[in-house]
Amino acid sequence: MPEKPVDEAALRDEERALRDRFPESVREAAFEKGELTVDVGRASLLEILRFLKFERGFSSLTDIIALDLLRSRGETASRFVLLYELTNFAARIRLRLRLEAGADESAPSAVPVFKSADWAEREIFDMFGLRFEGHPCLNRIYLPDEFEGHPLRKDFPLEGRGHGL
Amino acid sequence: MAFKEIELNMGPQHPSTHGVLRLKLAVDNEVVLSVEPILGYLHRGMEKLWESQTYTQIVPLTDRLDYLASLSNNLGFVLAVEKLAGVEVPKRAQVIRVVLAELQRLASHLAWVGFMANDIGAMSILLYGFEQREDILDIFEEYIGGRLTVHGIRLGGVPRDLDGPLIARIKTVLDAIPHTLHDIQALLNENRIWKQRTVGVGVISPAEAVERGLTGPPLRATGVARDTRKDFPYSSYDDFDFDVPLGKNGDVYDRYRVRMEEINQSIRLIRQALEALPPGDVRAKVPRLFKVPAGEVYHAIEAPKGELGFYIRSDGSEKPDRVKMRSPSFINLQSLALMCQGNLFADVVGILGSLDIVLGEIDK
Amino acid sequence: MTDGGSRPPFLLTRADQFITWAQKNSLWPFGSGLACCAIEMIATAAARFDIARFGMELFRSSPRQADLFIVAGTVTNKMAPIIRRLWEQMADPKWVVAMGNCAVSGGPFPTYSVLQGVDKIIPVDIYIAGCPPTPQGLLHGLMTLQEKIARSRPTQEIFRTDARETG
Amino acid sequence: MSPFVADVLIPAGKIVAVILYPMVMVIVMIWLERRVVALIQGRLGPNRVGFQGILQPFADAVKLFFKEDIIPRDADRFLFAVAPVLVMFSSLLAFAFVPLGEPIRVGSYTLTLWIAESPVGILIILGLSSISVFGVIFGGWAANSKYPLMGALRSVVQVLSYEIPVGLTVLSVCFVARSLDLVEIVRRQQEAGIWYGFLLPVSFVVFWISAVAETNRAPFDLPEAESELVAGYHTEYSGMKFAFFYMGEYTHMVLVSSLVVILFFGGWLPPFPSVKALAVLHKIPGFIWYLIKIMFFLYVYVWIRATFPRYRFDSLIQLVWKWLIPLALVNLLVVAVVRFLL
Repeated sequence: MPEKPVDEAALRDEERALRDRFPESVREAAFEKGELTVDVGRASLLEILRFLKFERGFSSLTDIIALDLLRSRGETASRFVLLYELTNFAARIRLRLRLEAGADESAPSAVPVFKSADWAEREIFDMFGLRFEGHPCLNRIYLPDEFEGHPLRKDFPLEGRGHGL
Repeated sequence: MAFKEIELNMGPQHPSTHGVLRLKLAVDNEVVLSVEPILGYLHRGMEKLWESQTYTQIVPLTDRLDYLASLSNNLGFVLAVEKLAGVEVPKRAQVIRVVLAELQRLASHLAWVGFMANDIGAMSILLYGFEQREDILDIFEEYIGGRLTVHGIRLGGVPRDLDGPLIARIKTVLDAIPHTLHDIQALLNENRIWKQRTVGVGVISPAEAVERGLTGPPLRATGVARDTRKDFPYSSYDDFDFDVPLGKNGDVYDRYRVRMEEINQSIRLIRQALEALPPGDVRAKVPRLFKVPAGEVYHAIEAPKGELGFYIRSDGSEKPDRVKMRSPSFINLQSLALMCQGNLFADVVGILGSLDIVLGEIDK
Repeated sequence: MTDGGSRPPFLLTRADQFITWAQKNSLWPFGSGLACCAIEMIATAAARFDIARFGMELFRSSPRQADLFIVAGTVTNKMAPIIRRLWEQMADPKWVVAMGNCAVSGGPFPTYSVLQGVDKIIPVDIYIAGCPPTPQGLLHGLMTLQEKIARSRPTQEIFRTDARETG
Repeated sequence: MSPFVADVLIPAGKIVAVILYPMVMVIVMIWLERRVVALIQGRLGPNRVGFQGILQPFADAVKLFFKEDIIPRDADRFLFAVAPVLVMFSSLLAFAFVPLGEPIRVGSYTLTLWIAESPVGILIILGLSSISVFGVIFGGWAANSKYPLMGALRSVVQVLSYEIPVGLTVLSVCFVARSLDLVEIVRRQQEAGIWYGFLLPVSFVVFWISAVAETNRAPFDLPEAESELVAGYHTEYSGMKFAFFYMGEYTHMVLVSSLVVILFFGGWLPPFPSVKALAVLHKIPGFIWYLIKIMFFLYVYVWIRATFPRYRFDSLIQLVWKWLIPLALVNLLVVAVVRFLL
């Protein structure tokens, strides 16, 4: 229910700029419900984030979201997906980058580009068990260190595995 | 003095960590060397729980996130679901939502100034703020029955229309708030002790604030004009005329002034909204077992604490596949360590208070 | 209290009345907020409801000086050992009020990280339902606690005139 | 009057009275504080126990008496036990030197309203009240815990710093009165026809601010700053030991208020002691005037507490070293020169 028509042209511009700059890394781009999601390769994630931040005005990394696609993909090695929500406040547009965490369940840390990624990545490590290479201090943020398992994985039961008292 | 560096543990049970936050401090003769927040003492597994609930069931659970502003949580979640499902909300409901969300902002800020002043040692302000807040909670109670966890915004609209007596009551409360605000500001604004404790304390530069994802009043206190209500208008906020108060120095005092001015702006907004209530229904037809079409969406609103975003991914069933909340307190708290460095131990309490954190939405 | 046995001596009964009168009128709560209910607890202490009328406004921040532990909010597994420790730090006689559904039974959070009721780790005197309970609800719970204290026999702790010894 | 009555009974009675009088004042003060703060905050305050809640402090005291007495395992047991006693009795002992009024003639016997009169009474009182800081540091140190230790350290720095302006301003009063005897100081105010508070306003203001700071009360209540240090130096104390700290603080407040009244507001003298038209005020016993004045200053204590935020430690120390001490010194110099010339 977007009250204001989203500036689709502006988003398409961003997509084009990304494709021009990173022809190999940018794969698909989906425009849905007024939001643009761009699939990127992990090798150039930091480059893309830097490009968006310093040259395209996406000054804020609003959030990092992890998904466990166990239900649709099954027990494959690459069931985790990371989404990076970026906001350009000057142009008033949002952009979402989509990154496959891959078989080794890890991703490059975005902290060198956006300091706000720090706790968001720790949270994903805690909840999903994905590792971020280059993160300054990757440890559990919510659960105690001795907790076993990662609750937001789809195969983790809601009531836990009896690690309580 | 006898000791050099000592390590102090503040919390998780400490009078002024606003809940069960734990801070690990390294202190050298009362000067703070480092602060490390340790979270998770209120981690309730909300996001996991939501995956097993229907959309309708999740709305009351969002009340328990930022429990000082439950209606804002409702609004954020409901708007995201509606965006995903393409529900058209009647105009009257949109305006009533503005009224409710702004009343909630008033309540949240009034409680905040009380907690903040209490942390700095001015205990009466807490009572004045809470007394005024009670009047707002009375409106919620009359509207839908809840005081704290209101559940006053539902999928597709609002549960009840605003009727004449209730509107009159809201207007009476709106008339009273500026008096309370004046009392509070008379006690604090030019108070020398208050200024000593807040001016130039916990400073963060605009660049650092943006870099660390700060939102809400702490960001606006640095002079960066960002307000989701203006930048990405929702629920017909763009129909109304209001200002975004800004600070200059990004210190605790400016955060206080920004919030106080926001109270005035919210009053202005509610008055306009009450005048401009369009006729019509207050709720679109939404089935109780609401099957949301598959897809993903991110929607953010301006909660009293900052940008509150919900990412929802649906697989087409009546339960979401994943809900991720961007809680403003969580992201704002990241900047605490930077703000505290080099300040005195006594100021940690004030700086923490000035961020307006609620553990419910930090730990989720 | 005495089941079928002899009644406690008159003097001890008077002493009991005197001590419980003081105890029930001077319940200093431990200022411990955990979650949503803490806000309602503060609202109860604020001007509208004013817990001070019962002499309970002295929220102690040190557990040593408190008599009453209002467990106001969700107790998580991570927090549970701390709650237990704080309770152990309190000086006897002490009372515990489980405020809100979370503290009573885990409330709406049957999840991996939430303790399903604070009575699993500490003994609870009064349970108050609600999510969160209104200030009126909390006050009612506290007044019920006062009645419970008035029925207690503290001198029996000292002199053991009760049949409890055998039982 | 038999020697037994004059030498044993009356002094014994006076000793009991001098212990009871501050105690009653403390209990009234605790009740008053809770009610007045409540009124300022738009609440009611304790009103259930006894008439208007007047029995509330008794209930608290009885309850604390029956509380378990916890000594932390790692604490220094002796100092831990001694500390609250020091705090309580140092200020209680000082009351032996606080006169309550002019001597009363009962037949041939002159009943003095003080236990001990000393030509250097004010010095003894200041000395005794300083002992309480030892109680605070013993308590904070003996508990073997971080927050109490920080509270105790703050308290020592604060109390020692604020003793200096207190001493300097008291000295200025003594210069004017040419006496260190409290009874004498009041009599001189009667002779002068003006309370010294109006004659030496700077001394009074500096003394009052420093005295509030010395009693660790808001806005200078840093040693027990709740939002920072949990409960400060008495965090680990429970039961009667805590009650001693609690009551010691209030006893100290009553003592300081008595001193302010004696030094600056004419003790038991009625207002305008030299104005003939107001001679009717002399009909009211001096002791009543004295109590009214003390209550006024106790009320100011509460009023300040309910109004102001708390100082931060560095600005607290700056206040005393950069403002109060220089001000007190200059004031003393001016008073001394003027007194010498007159």
